[in-house]
Amino acid sequence: MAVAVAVIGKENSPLYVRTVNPSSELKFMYTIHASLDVVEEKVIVGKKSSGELRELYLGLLYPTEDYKVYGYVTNTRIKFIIIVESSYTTLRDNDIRQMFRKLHNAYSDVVCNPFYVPGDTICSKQFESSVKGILIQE
Amino acid sequence: MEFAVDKNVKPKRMAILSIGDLPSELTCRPLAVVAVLGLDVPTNPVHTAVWESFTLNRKPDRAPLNFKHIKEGHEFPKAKPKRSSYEWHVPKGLLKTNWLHKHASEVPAVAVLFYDLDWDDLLWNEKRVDCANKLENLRTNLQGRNTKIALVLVQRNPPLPGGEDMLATERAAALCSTCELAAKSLFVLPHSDHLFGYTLRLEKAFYEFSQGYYHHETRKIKSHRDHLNKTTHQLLFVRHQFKIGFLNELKQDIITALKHYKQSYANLMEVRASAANMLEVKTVAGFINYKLCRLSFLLNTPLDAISQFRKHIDIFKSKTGPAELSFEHSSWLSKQFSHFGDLFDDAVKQGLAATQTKHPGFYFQQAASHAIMRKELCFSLCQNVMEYPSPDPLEGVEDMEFFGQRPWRPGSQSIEPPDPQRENKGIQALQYKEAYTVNHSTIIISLLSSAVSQFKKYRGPRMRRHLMVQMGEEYFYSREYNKALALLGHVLWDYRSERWQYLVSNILTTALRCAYLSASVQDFLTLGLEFISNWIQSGTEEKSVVQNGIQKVLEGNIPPPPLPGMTVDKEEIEELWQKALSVSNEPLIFTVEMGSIIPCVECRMRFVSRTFSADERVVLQIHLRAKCPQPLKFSKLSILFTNQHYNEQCEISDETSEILGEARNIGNSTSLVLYPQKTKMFTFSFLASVSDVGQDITVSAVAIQLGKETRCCAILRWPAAGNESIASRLPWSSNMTGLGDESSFTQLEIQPTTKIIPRQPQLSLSIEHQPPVLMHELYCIHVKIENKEINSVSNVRLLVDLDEEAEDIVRQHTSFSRGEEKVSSLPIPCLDDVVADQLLPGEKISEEVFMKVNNLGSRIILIKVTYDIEVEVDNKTLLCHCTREEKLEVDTMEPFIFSVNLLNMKCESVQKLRAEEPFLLQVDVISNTSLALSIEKRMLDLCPEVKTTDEDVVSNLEE
Amino acid sequence: MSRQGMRSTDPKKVNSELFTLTYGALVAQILKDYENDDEVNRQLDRMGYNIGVRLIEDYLARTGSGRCYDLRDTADKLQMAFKMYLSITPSVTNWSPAGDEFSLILENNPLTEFVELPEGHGGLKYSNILAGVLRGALEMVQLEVAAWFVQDQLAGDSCTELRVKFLKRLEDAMPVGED
Amino acid sequence: MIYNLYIFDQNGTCLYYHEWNRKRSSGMSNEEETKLMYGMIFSIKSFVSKISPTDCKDGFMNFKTNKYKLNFYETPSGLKFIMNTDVGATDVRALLHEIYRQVYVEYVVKNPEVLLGHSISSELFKKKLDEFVQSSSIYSKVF
Amino acid sequence: MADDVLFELLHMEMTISIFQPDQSESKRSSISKLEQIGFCTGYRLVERLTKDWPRFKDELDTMKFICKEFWSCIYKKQIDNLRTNHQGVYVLQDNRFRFLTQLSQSKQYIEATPKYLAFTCGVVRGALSNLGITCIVTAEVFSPPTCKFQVQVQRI
Amino acid sequence: MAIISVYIVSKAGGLIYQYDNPNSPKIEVEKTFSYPLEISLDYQNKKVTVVFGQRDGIRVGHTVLAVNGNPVNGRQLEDGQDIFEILKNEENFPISIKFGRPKLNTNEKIVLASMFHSLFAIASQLSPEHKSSGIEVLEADTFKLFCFQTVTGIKFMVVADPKQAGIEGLLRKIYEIYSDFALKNPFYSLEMPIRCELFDTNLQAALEQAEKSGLSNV
Repeated sequence: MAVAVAVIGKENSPLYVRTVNPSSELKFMYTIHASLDVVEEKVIVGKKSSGELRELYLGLLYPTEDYKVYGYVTNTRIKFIIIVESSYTTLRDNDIRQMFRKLHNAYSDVVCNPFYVPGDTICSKQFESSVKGILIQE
Repeated sequence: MEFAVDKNVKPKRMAILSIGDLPSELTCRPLAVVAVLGLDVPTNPVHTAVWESFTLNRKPDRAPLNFKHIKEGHEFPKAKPKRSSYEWHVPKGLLKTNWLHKHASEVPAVAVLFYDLDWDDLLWNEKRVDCANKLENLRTNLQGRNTKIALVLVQRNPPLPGGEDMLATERAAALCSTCELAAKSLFVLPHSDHLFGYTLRLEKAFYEFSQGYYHHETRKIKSHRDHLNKTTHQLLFVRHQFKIGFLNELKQDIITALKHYKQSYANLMEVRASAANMLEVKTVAGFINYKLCRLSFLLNTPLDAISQFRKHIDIFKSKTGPAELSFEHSSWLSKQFSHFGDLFDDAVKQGLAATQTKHPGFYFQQAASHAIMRKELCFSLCQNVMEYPSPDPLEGVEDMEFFGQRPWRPGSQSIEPPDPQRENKGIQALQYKEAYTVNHSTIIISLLSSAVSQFKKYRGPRMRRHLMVQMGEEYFYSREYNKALALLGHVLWDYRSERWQYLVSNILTTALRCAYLSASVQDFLTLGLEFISNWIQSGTEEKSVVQNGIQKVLEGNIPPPPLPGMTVDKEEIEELWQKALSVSNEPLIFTVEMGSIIPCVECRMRFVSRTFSADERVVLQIHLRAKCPQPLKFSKLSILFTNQHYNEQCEISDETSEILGEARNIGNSTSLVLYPQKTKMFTFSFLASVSDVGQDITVSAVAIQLGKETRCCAILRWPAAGNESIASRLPWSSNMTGLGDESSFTQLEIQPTTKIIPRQPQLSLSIEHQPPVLMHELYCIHVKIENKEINSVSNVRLLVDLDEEAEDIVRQHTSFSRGEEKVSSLPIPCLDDVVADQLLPGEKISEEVFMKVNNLGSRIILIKVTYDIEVEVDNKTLLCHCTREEKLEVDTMEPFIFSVNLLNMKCESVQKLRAEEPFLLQVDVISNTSLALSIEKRMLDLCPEVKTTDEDVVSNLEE
Repeated sequence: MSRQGMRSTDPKKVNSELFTLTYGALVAQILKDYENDDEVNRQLDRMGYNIGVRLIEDYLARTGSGRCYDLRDTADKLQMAFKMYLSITPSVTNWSPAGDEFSLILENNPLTEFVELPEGHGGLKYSNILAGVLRGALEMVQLEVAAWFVQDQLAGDSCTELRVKFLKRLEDAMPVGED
Repeated sequence: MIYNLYIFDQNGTCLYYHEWNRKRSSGMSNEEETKLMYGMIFSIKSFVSKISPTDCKDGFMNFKTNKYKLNFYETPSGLKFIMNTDVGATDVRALLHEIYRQVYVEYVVKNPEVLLGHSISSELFKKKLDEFVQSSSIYSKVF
Repeated sequence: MADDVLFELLHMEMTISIFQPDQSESKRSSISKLEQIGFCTGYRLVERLTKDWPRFKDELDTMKFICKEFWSCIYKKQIDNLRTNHQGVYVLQDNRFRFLTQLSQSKQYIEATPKYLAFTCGVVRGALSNLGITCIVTAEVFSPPTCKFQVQVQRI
Repeated sequence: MAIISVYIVSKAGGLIYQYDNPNSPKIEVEKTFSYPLEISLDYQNKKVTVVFGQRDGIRVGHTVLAVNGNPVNGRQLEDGQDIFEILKNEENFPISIKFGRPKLNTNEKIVLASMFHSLFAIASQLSPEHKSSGIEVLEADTFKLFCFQTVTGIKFMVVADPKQAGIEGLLRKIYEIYSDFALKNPFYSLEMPIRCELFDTNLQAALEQAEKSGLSNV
């Protein structure tokens, strides 16, 4: 399961970031932010090519020593970033896809709340709880 | 590149390697060693030439050889007596410290004696013997080595074409026999103009020899194999494979080398790593890994290199070694990464293509983060080590026999724990060194900066920024505050613009600390002002402290430490601030562009109307909204207009609580204080200058001033354009943010420009005329002007002209004239006269304007009255120029038409006339207009053929 | 993934989302215009009423059901209407002893599918349009009723309860000049 | 054969009147006529409900004279559709129900520009109604 | 599944009541209000609709999506004709626009039509804006129920 | 019973004869209620009428005939108690109320007759065809009303079961009976209510005859 989950806005501002333990939040923030470099790159490439690369799931962005960073970009240019521990080897690519799927659903529900102003940081209970499901419980 | 000889001359004694470092012999490219004897350099010019032809500009295309100039009486390292059996031999370590150096640069593969001797030398026999002796000495000197020996005769005259020279062949043979030298080891080098050509040929030959030598050497080592057993000689398995690998490198056989290094590494993995030998194993593993990766890159198989490295790291990541020295482990890891990074980078320089996600940067970054870890460990482990133990447990560290062994227990391979006493001393020593001799920050920073340059290269701007932040923080630790500030300030912008609240807050905090600790007033204020904005994630407490700090500084006092938990040397800081704030300094005044930081005060400016008339006050509202925890006091509010002239009219400063200029403040109080989360409005109103009538007035910026010009003040400046601050920018159409208290403020639309329109004229203008206009007639237009103003007006001008749109043809045929000049004046295309210098209130004048039109069709006539008037606007007289205009459209027509008929005397109309026969000429004039026309004058002029019958012709109109 | 992705998702379902979202946007807009919750509730009820008076005709035309002379009958028809238009079946309960008052309980209210009320709008009866619709529709079949929400899941209640009270029966208008 | 059609709402406002093969005019203004018609229907309804031996459901359905037949259909919402046909016409109420369902609901109720309770001016409604009526079997049939 | 009638009536009521004469707002502002409501709806709706959708190739690809899937989910039919000048102007023609079919098939009420298009203009603008295309959407009706929507992409 | 009632209306629209089939069933329901009453009542044209909440046989339009056995007069019991008062008061429950479909009294019948008289006229006035008669047949879901007007303008009306056939014949027959036994009766004066044995008896016979034959040929 994930150790950090983030939703990044169209203009690359963070809409939502959760990490398993607050102590490591800053570190993950930087990792997430930096991973946007790769996201942008991949999207540009994806647009040009067809088929596989056009899918929303970007796959592994890059591995750090202890973590794997995965990315996903919606058609509305919202980025999702999920970080898992490298040690957590049982995780299959499909599991990651599932997490993103779940996240995307939750996000679009948030957007559909008439009182949510897109671009604002997300503070929705429903969303919160579905993210909990993605993160490791400690 | 390691080609030049003298570079390779290493001191016998090993340089001390700190954990993870690599000996230079390992990192440089191994080249076969060729010892050169008998050359007298530099005294003998010929010899010098020869030597240089070998050693200078050795391009890659030349044979990979390392020439060493050996002087008379040089001792080559003695070969160890051949061990007959390994039975009782227990190796004391993995890799001897001297071995590499020995074989990389001391033990020659080929030894070449240069000797000046021509075939027809007069002293041929003597020299032959002498030469033989020299060779003999050389042989003895190389006792027990298989170094190939060669003799080169340096000759003056060029050889005759092959075989011709009987003497040469005969004497060569003789010489070989005397010197016990195989013919193929004897060479002649005529130092003619073809010297270089000969040199190349010789090199080739030497290279051949070296190949043979190293081949033989490897065989020799291989041969030991069968004497070894797994239990006692495990270490030798590693060592031997390593040696073979290295020798193969000297032999330039990289593939084989790689094979053996792999084997060596594999063997090493079988060595049981205990606390005792952990360091040694890691050190050697580091060496071999380095070689493996290096060669893989050389063979252009980068992925092998990468995976080998990963393997290497994964194996050893957890092998921390003794807890008290865990910083050693971090250091080692850090080194591993940085070495690999270097290798990778070299490979790239050699043309390897790296990608955004696979490039050296990541390894430098890791190296850095391990280095940081090392620093932290050091901090936690070594801080209470006060003095260096004696006797020095690290005694003799510089000439250890084996790599990676502890000086206080060299060669001990025993598993059972060593004497704890010495161990502790040793550890203490190492900790002491770590704590007091290592400059962690420089290590970290240099690693980070190399990572930065990599990420810059491979499109990783954000990662780069992150690294720069880390650098900044490192500078902060190493108290290089200005560098830190420079870096952080630089990156802060990008984080702001992407609105990473959390990160901005974090960076800002560090920066603020730097600013405080370095007593940099401007930075402290600028950063502080940003820090106290409610957008920044930090406690209200802290923000309040900072805000008070700002206030203090502005008043010239020393601020309190901005953030809790700052360990500061109070006196030192205070001293710094004293200096920074001392009255003697130039007053410090600087501007903060609120548009480009997270604002602690937001500003909206708007003219209440899009237009103002010249005689009314222009009203401008400034809304300020504080987002800081404490009330914010400022000393001046000023508006900057594109037309400077208004600036001083719109200024509030605290000296004059009633406001400068005519600015009236409608805001609840005149005090220049903003209260948290409250919007405060200041209203300015002023009269536009006459010159601006018809122009726009535009606010270019609004500024408030904190502090006093006399000492130190910050000017917060909001540009009128792009005022939207980063924090309030949303991808959503602004009016979507309908909810919450924010709305009222954010919904205020910014209106920085207004237009000044002329004053409404009170003077009345009425026009009387009777259409239609007849062609050629002087058409009279009565213009009545009445002054309905309360005051008298001056300089009343009347302007009569055609409408702008009128075509030229119409203009050409239209002209105007005025009043009495009716008759005299020659008409002019348009009128513009002063009709009255002054008109008293209620006074009327009426003007007659005449228009003459010479063609048909309708036209629009523009009648305009302009005048000046002095109006009283709140007890200030102001000269206004007013205009009142009317348009009238008129049609022009032919006044009359006339027709002529011929009649005979019976008044019947006829077509033909006969000569001499009288006839009547009937002229009918038909008026074309509704108006009565009076015919002033008529005449009939006939052509000479026709005369009138009766003497005076009278029109019956006359009666 | 392929362009077929879409066709798999049921258009009708989306359609309901469309409805839900449109309604949401409307409420948000009204809230922006009037700010005060009670006024918003009033507006929603008013709009509901206008929808009701038209919707009833569609209902009658499609179901062919006749007038009802008993409130229980009315309740059943309402239930049916909910099924028909919102594809939910509210339960009918809490009858008053005089049988002139009852509640419709909505377990899941499609209108509020994604809604989370903003801070400080506790007074907002988000689904109040439904009350209006009921009122309008029933008035057209000669039933004057009062309808109001007594519980709302959005406000944290366990369910959403819409209360309906029979007020009086309306008669056809007399033709002018008759009696 | 169909002569004409009246549509009243529950307040007696005549929403729509249209005639096809009407032979004779009542000789009064359209307004008076519709007033009178509504009046008649109203009284017939109460007459029927009183004189009926048992409680009636639909109540009044139609009446015949020797020349024509007046057919009456009322929706629960009090809309009254009155169609005069020839004496032999049958199932006219069914037709009226369809007019309500397919024409009125579609083109009046669902047309925001048509205010309920006011006379219907929508050309589209007129068109659709006309098409609908003329396509019915009753329209052409003559006895 | 909510019934279409409900949606139609909601749209109808929304349009009418925002246009109430007694409300002080000018015609324009009420139009823009409807447009705004549409904007929010479209913006949010498209978020859901594109969930299972591969990344769009380009603007035209996006437009096609709007004309096909997006349109049919709102209006139960696709756009009948899409034209573009390849300089960011697209014309979407619907020959039986749902909000007009029951309104009129002649010039009658023609002056009333704009308000029944405002919402949809907003919906399209919203959807596109969320898909990263900022544009102005206007609509015109010559002969109901045919209706043309013009999308004018704004290149920044 | 197929023929429910017969009306004869004079030229001027006065009811001159009326006959109700005696064995047409009474519609009455008596039921005991507990507080509060789930039926909403209203006082309409001098009767306490059910306006809403019809259930088990008690239908909207029915009136309260008796409360606990004592018959109702207007909105009061004979002892003068107001019904609405009674029903307000919980003590009076459980209470038994008899509801029923209101029977027409003579007065109402006269009103109805004249009402139809004018309807008859309006019907022809509003006719889309030339020279149309007045209403000849009026159809409701519960009955059919047949009307035959003589040249002299007297209307004979029969209210019958919708399934009942041969009413036209019956009307002629009644007309004969009328002319034979009413007109020819010296004591009978026109426009006046018909009161003579023979007429009654013959009408009786005709009705019975008609019912039989009518039903037989249904």
